[in-house]
Amino acid sequence: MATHEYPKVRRAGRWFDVRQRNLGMWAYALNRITGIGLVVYLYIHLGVLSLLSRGPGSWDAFISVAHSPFFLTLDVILLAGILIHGLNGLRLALTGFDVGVRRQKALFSALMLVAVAALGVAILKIFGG
Amino acid sequence: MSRPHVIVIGAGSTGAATAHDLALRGLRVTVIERGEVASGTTGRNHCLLHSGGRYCITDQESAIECIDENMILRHIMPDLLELNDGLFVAITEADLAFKERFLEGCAACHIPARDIPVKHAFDMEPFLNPHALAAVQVPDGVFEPFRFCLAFLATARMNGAVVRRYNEVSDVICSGKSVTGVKVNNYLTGKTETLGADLVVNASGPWAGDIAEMAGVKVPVQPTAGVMVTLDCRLCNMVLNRLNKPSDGDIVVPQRATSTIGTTSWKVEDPDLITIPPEHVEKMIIQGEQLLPVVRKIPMRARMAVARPLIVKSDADARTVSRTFECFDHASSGVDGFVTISGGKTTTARVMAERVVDMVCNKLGIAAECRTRDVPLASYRLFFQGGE
Amino acid sequence: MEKPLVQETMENPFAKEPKASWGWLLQVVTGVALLALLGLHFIANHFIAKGGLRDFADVVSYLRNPIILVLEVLFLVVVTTHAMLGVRAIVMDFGLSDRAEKRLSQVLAVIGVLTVGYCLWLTWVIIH
Amino acid sequence: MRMLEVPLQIFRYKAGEQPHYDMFTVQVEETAHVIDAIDKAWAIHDHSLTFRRACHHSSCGSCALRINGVEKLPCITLITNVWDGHSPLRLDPLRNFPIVSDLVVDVSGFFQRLLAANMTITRDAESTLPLTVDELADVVPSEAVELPDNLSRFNRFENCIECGICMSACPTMATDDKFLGPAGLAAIYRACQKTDDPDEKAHLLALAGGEHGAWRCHSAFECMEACPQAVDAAGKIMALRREITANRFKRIRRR
Repeated sequence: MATHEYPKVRRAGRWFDVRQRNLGMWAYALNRITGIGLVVYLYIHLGVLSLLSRGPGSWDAFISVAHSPFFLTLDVILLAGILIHGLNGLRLALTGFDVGVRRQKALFSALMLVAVAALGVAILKIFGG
Repeated sequence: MSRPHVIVIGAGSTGAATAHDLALRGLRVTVIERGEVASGTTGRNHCLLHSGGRYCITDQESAIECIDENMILRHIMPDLLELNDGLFVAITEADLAFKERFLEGCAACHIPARDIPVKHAFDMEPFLNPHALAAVQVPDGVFEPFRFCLAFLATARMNGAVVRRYNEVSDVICSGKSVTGVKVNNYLTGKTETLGADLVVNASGPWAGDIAEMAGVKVPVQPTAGVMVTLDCRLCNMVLNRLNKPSDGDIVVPQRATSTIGTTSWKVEDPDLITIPPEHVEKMIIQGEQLLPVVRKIPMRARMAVARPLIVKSDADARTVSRTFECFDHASSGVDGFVTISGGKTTTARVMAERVVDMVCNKLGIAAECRTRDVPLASYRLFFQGGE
Repeated sequence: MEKPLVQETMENPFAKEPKASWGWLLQVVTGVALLALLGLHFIANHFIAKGGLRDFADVVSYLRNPIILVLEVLFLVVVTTHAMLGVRAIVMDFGLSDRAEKRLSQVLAVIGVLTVGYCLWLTWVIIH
Repeated sequence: MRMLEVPLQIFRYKAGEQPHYDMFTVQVEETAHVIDAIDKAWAIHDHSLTFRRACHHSSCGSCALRINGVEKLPCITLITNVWDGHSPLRLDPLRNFPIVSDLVVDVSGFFQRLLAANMTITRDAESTLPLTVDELADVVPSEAVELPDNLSRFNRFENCIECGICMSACPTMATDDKFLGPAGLAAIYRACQKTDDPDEKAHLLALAGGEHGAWRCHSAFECMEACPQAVDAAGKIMALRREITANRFKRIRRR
């Protein structure tokens, strides 16, 4: 019997489809997006660090660019990614060992509040002083 | 000679059990079902595995069938039954007066019945009406109608039967005075197909009359609807019956975390178009309160209505016509190769199948013993394996 | 005679015992370790390299601190493991064939080792 | 009784054709469930509309589908609870299952998983009542009675009705056909709890301990949210992880 099903690559869109879904699905999608983002960042970061091998000149030139508001904004996005991924990771580890499964939504909300607070402090530090 | 091919119309409990019996006796079988398995009468069921207690006064033939089949089903599908027994509870003095007759009726139908102290009943059923005067324990049970049919069909498929779901019979093909096959609309493909058969079994329940008409014969089946109400809480451990003659809303069947109250009874023209009369729903609640006073406070989870195929013998009232079944060999009306099995209950599906397959084998000149009493059924989950 | 379609002994891929997987456990362990190391990383950046790593010379002197060096190398290994396991988890969610899954693990292991190797080389170059 | 005129937007697919939606308008009573509306559309408008149903009271698990995108059992979903009163009620088949025809999906893979778990649907319980009398007292304070200690043992079916809703709600199921899935893993966990045979238990834990077993869950908890029977598949997956891990370290220590 011929059945109908979309190809897997298209179905992967359901990983990020949070329409009509609950908080846990947001956590799932966010964790995946930030995870992919952080891996990409890791390799960009390593690429930038390669400047160090070319001596002080190129590195110090980069550092002066890195203090521009544009790069600082990228830093904030990076920090947001780390906070979301890291703190949600804490939730994954806890619930994954059968701790707080029934409170996973409250746990996620609380951890994201921590993330927002930490991000707020960081933004003040980065742009304020 | 190749094995004869039998088409069974309908995959309710009767069709499923018939397909199993036919396959077990070595025939080639094709089951035609217009929807999902058990999507008709069988599905919308009380789920009561009858002990026969309900009929031990009004219809002893049915009662004996029930208790016999009850014991056989415990053996062939042990994993598909909630076996907690049932209580017949006397609430009024009139009920209490009925008790002796009930116990005698049970004895006459060899239904094991135990008159238990009412205090013991309250221990087992904390929500039971505190005014209950007596309780009799009988071997009632609870089954799952969908899985009941799947188990029969899975076993039939293992023995070579083909099950075509979403295929609706649009015509019965006759050659001379004999039925030679059926025309079906295959709704999976949108195509019309013709299937040949040496014999066609009409097991379409309340729709039996419509199918028979296609073959140019009549069957005395009266579609009779009933309403059931399912509550969102399990209120009893055992099946609770009113200790009296069967009447509307006199039974509460628990299953998983729900309780189902049933049922009413009225004649309908078209079994496909039944509307649920609100007063029947209210009646279920009022009657249910008699057994379990908390009923009204529990939210409703579902309400359903479906037509049962009752065999009309005379112009009797729907409640009092026999709940037993009948096989019709339409050769007596001049159409050969076509039999109808109707009436009965899900609990008695196996013996109904035995009787109709005996008739089929007799007509086809096959000598094969019925073995469905002893053959345990395969897992219902196997039904979905191996493709359509 | 037609063959029966359904058999009790039918091949069921889910009924076969698969190889035990340790990926998720390792992912959690490295994840928790990362949280700790990231914390230490921030503290180190703040208190050891006062005012942050402003220029090349700062970086060199920072890395010449043996405690920092160990910390950073550990951080590198753990972060790479966690990243590779993460990528693996996402690709595994596509339910690949057993062969492709094995190949995936091998490729990611090689990428991980190359990444760590490259960074160790870079560190060596900077320090000297 | 007030009647509702409900526009239904139903997913249609037949082998070899392009999937599309068909519109049907049906008249049903105000108290009707979604299954009654589908039934009407089928009975009055189009017998080629295929959908699954049997029990109409949430015991068979066959009718599961998506109503406006969310997995539900249409037999226990009141129309008034999901319909805004004017826009079409959209009905789609379950996600993550191959679509056979219209609202009918191929559940063979789902039942293959349950066959592997080999969990019987009957179980023993002290009392089969979901509420104790004390709990019911919150609902009906005046009728509280004392629950006796000497309750005999009763059996009852497992809560899981094998409807497939959890598989449809699970984002990982979307792409991983090898994943045992919420229902499969929950069944393995229950089978583990029910068996006294250490070999059987070890086998079950091994089944769930592979790449596409308990570890494939990424904690979206959608199965838990969508389940109409409060099976708590996600909770069981987590408990299963703990059990698998404990069992592994126990074995390593014994060596």
